[in-house]
Amino acid sequence: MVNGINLALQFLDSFAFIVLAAAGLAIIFGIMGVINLAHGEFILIGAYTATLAVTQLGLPLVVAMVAGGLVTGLFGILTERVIISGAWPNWVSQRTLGRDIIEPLYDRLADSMVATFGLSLILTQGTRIAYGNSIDGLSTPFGPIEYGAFSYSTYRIVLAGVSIGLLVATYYLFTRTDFGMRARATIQDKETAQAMGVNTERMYMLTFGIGSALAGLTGALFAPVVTMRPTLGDQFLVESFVAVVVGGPSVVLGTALSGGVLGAILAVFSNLYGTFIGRIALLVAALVALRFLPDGITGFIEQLRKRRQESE
Amino acid sequence: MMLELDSVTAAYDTTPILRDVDLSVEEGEIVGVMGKNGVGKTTLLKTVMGLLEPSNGAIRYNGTDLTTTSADERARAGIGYIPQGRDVFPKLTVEQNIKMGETIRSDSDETLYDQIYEYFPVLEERASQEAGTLSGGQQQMLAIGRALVSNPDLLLLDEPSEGIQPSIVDQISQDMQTINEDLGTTILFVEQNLGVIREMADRCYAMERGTVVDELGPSTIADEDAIAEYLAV
Amino acid sequence: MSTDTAHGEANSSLPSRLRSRFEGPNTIGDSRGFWVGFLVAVAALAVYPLFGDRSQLSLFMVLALLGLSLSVVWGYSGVLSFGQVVFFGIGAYTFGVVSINYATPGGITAAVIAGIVGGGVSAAILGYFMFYGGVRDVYVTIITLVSTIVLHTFMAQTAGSEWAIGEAALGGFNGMPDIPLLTLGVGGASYQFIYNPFPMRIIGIGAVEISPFYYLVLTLLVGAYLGLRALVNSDYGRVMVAVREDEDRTEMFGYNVTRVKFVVFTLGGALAGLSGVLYAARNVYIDPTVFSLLFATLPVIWVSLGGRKSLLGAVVATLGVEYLRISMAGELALVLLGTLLLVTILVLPGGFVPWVHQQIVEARLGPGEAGGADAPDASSEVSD
Amino acid sequence: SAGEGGTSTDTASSAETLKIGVLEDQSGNFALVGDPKAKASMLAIEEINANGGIDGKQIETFQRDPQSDNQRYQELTRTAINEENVDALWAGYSSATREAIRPIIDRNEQLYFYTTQYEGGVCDEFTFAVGPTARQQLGIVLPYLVEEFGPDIYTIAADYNFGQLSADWVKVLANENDANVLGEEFIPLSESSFGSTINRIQEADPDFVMSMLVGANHTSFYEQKASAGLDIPIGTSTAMAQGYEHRRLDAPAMANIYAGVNYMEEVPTESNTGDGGFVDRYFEMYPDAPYLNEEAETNYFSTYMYKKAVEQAGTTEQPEVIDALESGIELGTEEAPEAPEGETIRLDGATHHVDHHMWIMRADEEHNVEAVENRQIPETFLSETAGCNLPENPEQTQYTPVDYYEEAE
Amino acid sequence: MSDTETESDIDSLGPNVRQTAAELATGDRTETLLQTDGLVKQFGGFTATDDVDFSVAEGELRCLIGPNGAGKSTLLNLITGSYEATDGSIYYNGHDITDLDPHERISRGISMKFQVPSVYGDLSVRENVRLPVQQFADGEERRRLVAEAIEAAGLTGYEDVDAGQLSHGQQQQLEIGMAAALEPDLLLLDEPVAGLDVAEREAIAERITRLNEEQGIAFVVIEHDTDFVANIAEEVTVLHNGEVFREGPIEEIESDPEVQRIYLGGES
Ligand SMILES: Nc1ncnc2c1ncn2[C@@H]1O[C@H](COP(=O)(O)OP(=O)(O)OP(=O)(O)O)[C@@H](O)[C@H]1O
Ligand SMILES: Nc1ncnc2c1ncn2[C@@H]1O[C@H](COP(=O)(O)OP(=O)(O)OP(=O)(O)O)[C@@H](O)[C@H]1O
Ligand SMILES: NC(N)=O
Ligand SMILES: [Mg+2]
Ligand SMILES: [Mg+2]
Repeated sequence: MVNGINLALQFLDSFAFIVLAAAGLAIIFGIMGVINLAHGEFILIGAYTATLAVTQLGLPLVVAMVAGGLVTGLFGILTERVIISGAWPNWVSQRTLGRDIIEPLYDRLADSMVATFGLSLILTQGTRIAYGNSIDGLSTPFGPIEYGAFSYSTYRIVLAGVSIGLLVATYYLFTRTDFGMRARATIQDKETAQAMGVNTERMYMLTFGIGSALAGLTGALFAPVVTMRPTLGDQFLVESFVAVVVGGPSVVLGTALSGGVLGAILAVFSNLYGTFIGRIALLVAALVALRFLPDGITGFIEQLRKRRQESE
Repeated sequence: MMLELDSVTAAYDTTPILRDVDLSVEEGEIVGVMGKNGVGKTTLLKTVMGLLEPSNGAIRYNGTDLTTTSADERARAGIGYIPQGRDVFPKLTVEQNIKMGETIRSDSDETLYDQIYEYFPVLEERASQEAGTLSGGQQQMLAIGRALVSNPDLLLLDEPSEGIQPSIVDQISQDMQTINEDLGTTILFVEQNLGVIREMADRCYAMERGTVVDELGPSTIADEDAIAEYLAV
Repeated sequence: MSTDTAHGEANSSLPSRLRSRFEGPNTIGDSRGFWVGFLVAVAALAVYPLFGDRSQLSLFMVLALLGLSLSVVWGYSGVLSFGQVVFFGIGAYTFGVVSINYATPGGITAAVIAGIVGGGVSAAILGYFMFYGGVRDVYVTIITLVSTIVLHTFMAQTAGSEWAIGEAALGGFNGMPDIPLLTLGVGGASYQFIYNPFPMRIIGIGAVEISPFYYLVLTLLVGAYLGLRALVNSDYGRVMVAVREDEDRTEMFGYNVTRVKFVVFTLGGALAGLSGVLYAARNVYIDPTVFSLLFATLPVIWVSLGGRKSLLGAVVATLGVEYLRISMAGELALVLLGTLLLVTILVLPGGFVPWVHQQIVEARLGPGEAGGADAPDASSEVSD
Repeated sequence: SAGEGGTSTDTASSAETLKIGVLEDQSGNFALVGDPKAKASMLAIEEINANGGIDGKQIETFQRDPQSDNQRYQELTRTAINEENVDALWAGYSSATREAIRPIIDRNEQLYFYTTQYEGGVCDEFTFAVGPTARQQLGIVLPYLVEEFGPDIYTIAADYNFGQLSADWVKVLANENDANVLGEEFIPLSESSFGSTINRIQEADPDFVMSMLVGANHTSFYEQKASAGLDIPIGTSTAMAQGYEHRRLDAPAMANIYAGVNYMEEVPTESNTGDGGFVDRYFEMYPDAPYLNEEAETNYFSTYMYKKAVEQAGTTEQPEVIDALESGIELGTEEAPEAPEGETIRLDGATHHVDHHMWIMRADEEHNVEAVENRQIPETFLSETAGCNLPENPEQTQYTPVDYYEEAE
Repeated sequence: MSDTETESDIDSLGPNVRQTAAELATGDRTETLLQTDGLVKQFGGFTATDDVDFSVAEGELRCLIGPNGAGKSTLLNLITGSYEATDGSIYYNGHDITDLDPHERISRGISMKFQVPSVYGDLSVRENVRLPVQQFADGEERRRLVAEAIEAAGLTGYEDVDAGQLSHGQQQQLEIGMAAALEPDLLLLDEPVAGLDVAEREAIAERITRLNEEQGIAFVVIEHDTDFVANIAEEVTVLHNGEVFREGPIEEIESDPEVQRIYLGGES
């Protein structure tokens, strides 16, 4: 019954979905510690930008998608300055009231959740007011590939490739470059990073912007395959948080691994037992993983590695 | 004058801590700050570093007014800082922590690495260990190494000997002097360890309740009992 | 706690000794003024329904119990649970299932208890699974979140006739209909609280009908609030707060941190279960939207806005936010609500109630001494 | 006119005015399908008021946005009944919403119109479920597809009450039409990836697919099956007519989809698409509205049914109005544009359901929609199978096919 | 606290509970309180403690010294259960406690002051101190013990200050105060005077000695301040590369050339 190619393609599909859903969040939540409940709406911005860029401006799809990422990145920077760090309102209030009015949301997990929940309401409803309950969608490029009695959307396979590319780039950026090191240092200890000459404000801004841009790119990439509506971000939210947390402390690597593990479970169970069981299996697998790997997948791998070294 | 504090007052939120601090450090000097717990020594260094904005007074560095300059700009202007309680970046590796120091300034020098590894061989051995898992003393060594690698013109040290084994404490005092002589690094440091103060300091300020109450010259510093009095009273 | 006051101040009156049970550094409002205000507020809530039908308030008060459950679990013990709605929903469904199957006064009363126990037991199971497995911090949050989503997905598809427990069909996405009217007691000695308006004549107002359910909920809410106040100001409460502040350190004082979290989580589950029972009873209906992401987020919003470390904050913010959510109308309603949440949390990071408290303290002390607002005020220092 | 909030006085049932409550989603999950409902209600009310109202009384409205949130629905329903004293209430898109407020409706003996196409079976003395039922919608489209393409069916449906019961109806109807269901699959409402579903359809190789997918997540199915190259006729009771996918999605995602509906904007009756017809009037009032959907028309004609009933009863007192409605209101094409010239639709007093005029609407490669068949289909499940007779036997039940058909097990 | 109270009041320290401990202290001191048996702790491939046999007698005051990274803190963390041993066993009062949870060990009378102060930053000094005290004292007695512990920590006047606002050295003092307030039989102090000024060092040395002598509390003290160690220690254990390197009376250790080479340095 199980067709190997089907299974493989579905795995790629689930993997791409989970990884792309989580890509921006891996940075904003995983690295910066901001629970961004507006993550779905960042994806929405990317999706709408890309779609409107094609349908209204007539831009080529690829250009429109990049624009989706960029616009969302800029929006992210704006969000960071105005809400998350409160830098701009504070700049104003310093000059008028002589004191800060906003305490940055960094290190305030739950407060960041409330604030971004508010932001998500504003963005969803704002989109609805501006563009109505739906906008015309794009069609999926590339057409199908066929094998035997079956066929599959080529674009979905391309997405898997793109997701891997994005992960590698993000991983490289945050672990192998000076920028990444400074960004992580800033988040671990802002004061000391400043004393190390890091312009921490710029680091926060850029890191948040990059995370947002990734979310926007995800939206842009999925624009042809999801329905264009103000609440389209909802479908990404749960998977993204689960993937990042199940991934554990090495965020980017962890996201890739949890995308792999959870994607495989989703693909196998959906394939064998249908979509409902697939979804439940994904969630239950996440529960079990969190319970038995209390430090996530990468934490577990790290432990294994250590234990092996110990026994040598 | 390399560093000059002119009646600096600083506060955490609304609680005033530093009151009218006057202090100066000449280029090439090694100046100590001492005082009992809680008198404001750390606050003083933080204010110099720019981590705390003075509510009053002025800070001048090489003649330019730094009072409202941000900490990272001061770092790039050549002020290095070793915070109290280590404050290494726990999730970065030892090597990355040192690299953080290196990237501060463009003129930092690769050969400084060798020198740092020579002072603290353990840092080379543990280059890829996460800094948060180092022992207390090792973290302190890392904090020192990380500051040195940026080749600062003015180095601020907050209790550098805390938690370090005696033999290395001696070594650190000597190394600091070497650095001071070889590279011309000016040093302003806080210490509780009498030996270190005596060994290193050219001059020393004594603090009480948020303000500088006395300045000790070389002769006083040489006198063990006199210092002990300042620290004990 | 009151033992030392007995030693100390000879003139400690009964009210002040009573008060000391409910006071301490873990709650705000330890002054006589606060308690006077509290009594006035309760009295106002008690007479409020006399001035027209405002049945929504009973819903808000039911939800305030849910808010309180998160306040103890998260605000006081540091366990950020996204799953209070799980226990709420399980409490509600349990009440529904049991009461449908045993639709006598005794049966319905038992169903209420079953709902509370259901909330508590499910919290105990999930809590055991997590805390005794070493799950901490954000991992707890995500496990509870995922549990919520699992239940939502699962319950939504229980429409078929195979999904019935005895007489009670779970009803899938469309929910569980035919929940009996809440009646407490046994046989003849019972009283129906829902749809049983109580006619009264009040001088100056005339004939009014009041809802016994409203007063039941008000009583339970005041009771829960006072009970939790006593809890968080007890020795056990101090340990809860210590666990919130630093688990490892608290373990090093010989406290069984895992058990503290487990116990508080279970208690929170039971309270959420009670809230769910009342919710299902009030609406004579329950459906899986109680497990939705939106609903799961609300308790966190209430508690954050009201003030995480304040029980009163949880209650006040639940009433306020829910009132706004229901009554705001128009295209811009959601935009305004979002803006309100955003601005409030940014400008009042500690929450609304602690902010008000600080304003009052500052006004009383004068601005010069405002810095001391955080410190527990003098009256609390005689306790312990 | 269509403004928010509505006017509110306690004396709604005074001589000059009567009050109608309209609670339809204009934000949240179901806004796309709910918003046209609210608009069409307002259109009907505006027309009626312009023509002298109901029995000389102007209609006031209590209109709020429940935001697709059942808890809001419950509270707003209570407000509408207890504080606004509405004379009749239109509320809710999803069946879940209907069930959430029905206890409140029944408790308060409130006249209530539920206007969504739905799974069927609600037999409730105070509820008038005037949208088409699964049996009516599938009842027209399924036999047609069996005839056209062959007997092998694969069912995909949303994994909740509506979808599951609709799938049961597919089995019942397949049995009645000598067709067979090769497989069925239920998809959680939150799902938006259909790779494995598409593969399973390909594996089963049916003659056509019956799709009862619901909501915006599921809309993705059509684009995804197109890009995966799954090219198969699809019958549906949910797509196009409610969420106008043929307008929103790029062609040819909806090609070869056959919707069994009582109404779509494209339904080719003169009173609908003709000059000054329903479509014209709607877009004149709402020039920016995207589409006039199935449910909107149901809100529209049911408002006129209510008008007729009040006029017949000579009062807005709800028991009398209900009696009048139960006497069997009939509307012609002017007020019920789904019915072609000369035909009528009829409210069945015994069941509170409507004998609709049903259409099969097919989208082609360019997403042009045409009617391929139409006829009146009475609601027979409640009347004939379940024996629902509300005037005789007032009840508040929902009947399901499992209780009457072996195939539905 | 009234101003008339002076340091001599410290002498009147000690409720009844403590007197029993003090009586114990005058008795036989050779009874082993703590014993580790072949204790190994590995982090990945790195062995932090290697087959350590370490014992503390009842009422003993033992210092633990050794180079940075020798494994001293690791050993204490193994004893309290903060770290799980890779191999070996720990006995306390004759019972094997290797598999007990930290809180169970603490309840048996072990208490620890961490190397890095970890006071409850958002709670007042008073609340911090109440936490250990409330376990065994109520009412009037609790109040007295809390006040005494705060005074002994030199934090009188800071009762209502949030602990997070104390200076580094003040936090150290509070940290020690809390550990001692548990009234343990064995008190583990990891660098108790690091960062303290000279006066505080003396006060703490005095306090440790007094608690040890008067109440019979056994101590393991890690410290790099040699003067301080010389001042308080009877017996010293030197750890090096995770192994017990030397063990003996302080005078012997100080003059051991090998210890000077690896640890003390030059002419110490
Ligand atoms: N973040 C803060 N908020 C409020 N008060 C603070 C804060 N940090 C320190 N203080 C207070 O400021 C005073 C000076 O602290 P500081 O850390 O400068 O002392 P110090 O001289 O460095 O002491 P030590 O020798 O113990 O390190 C102390 O009384 C302390 O309580
Ligand atoms: N989690 C860990 N992972 C890897 N290595 C570790 C870990 N924790 C400690 N170590 C290593 O174990 C060794 C012993 O550390 P420990 O903290 O016990 O030293 P110490 O004797 O207390 O030193 P110090 O006097 O500097 O505090 C050190 O080399 C340290 O780097
Ligand atoms: N009636 C529906 N589609 O829920
Ligand atoms: Mg200091
Ligand atoms: Mg150590």
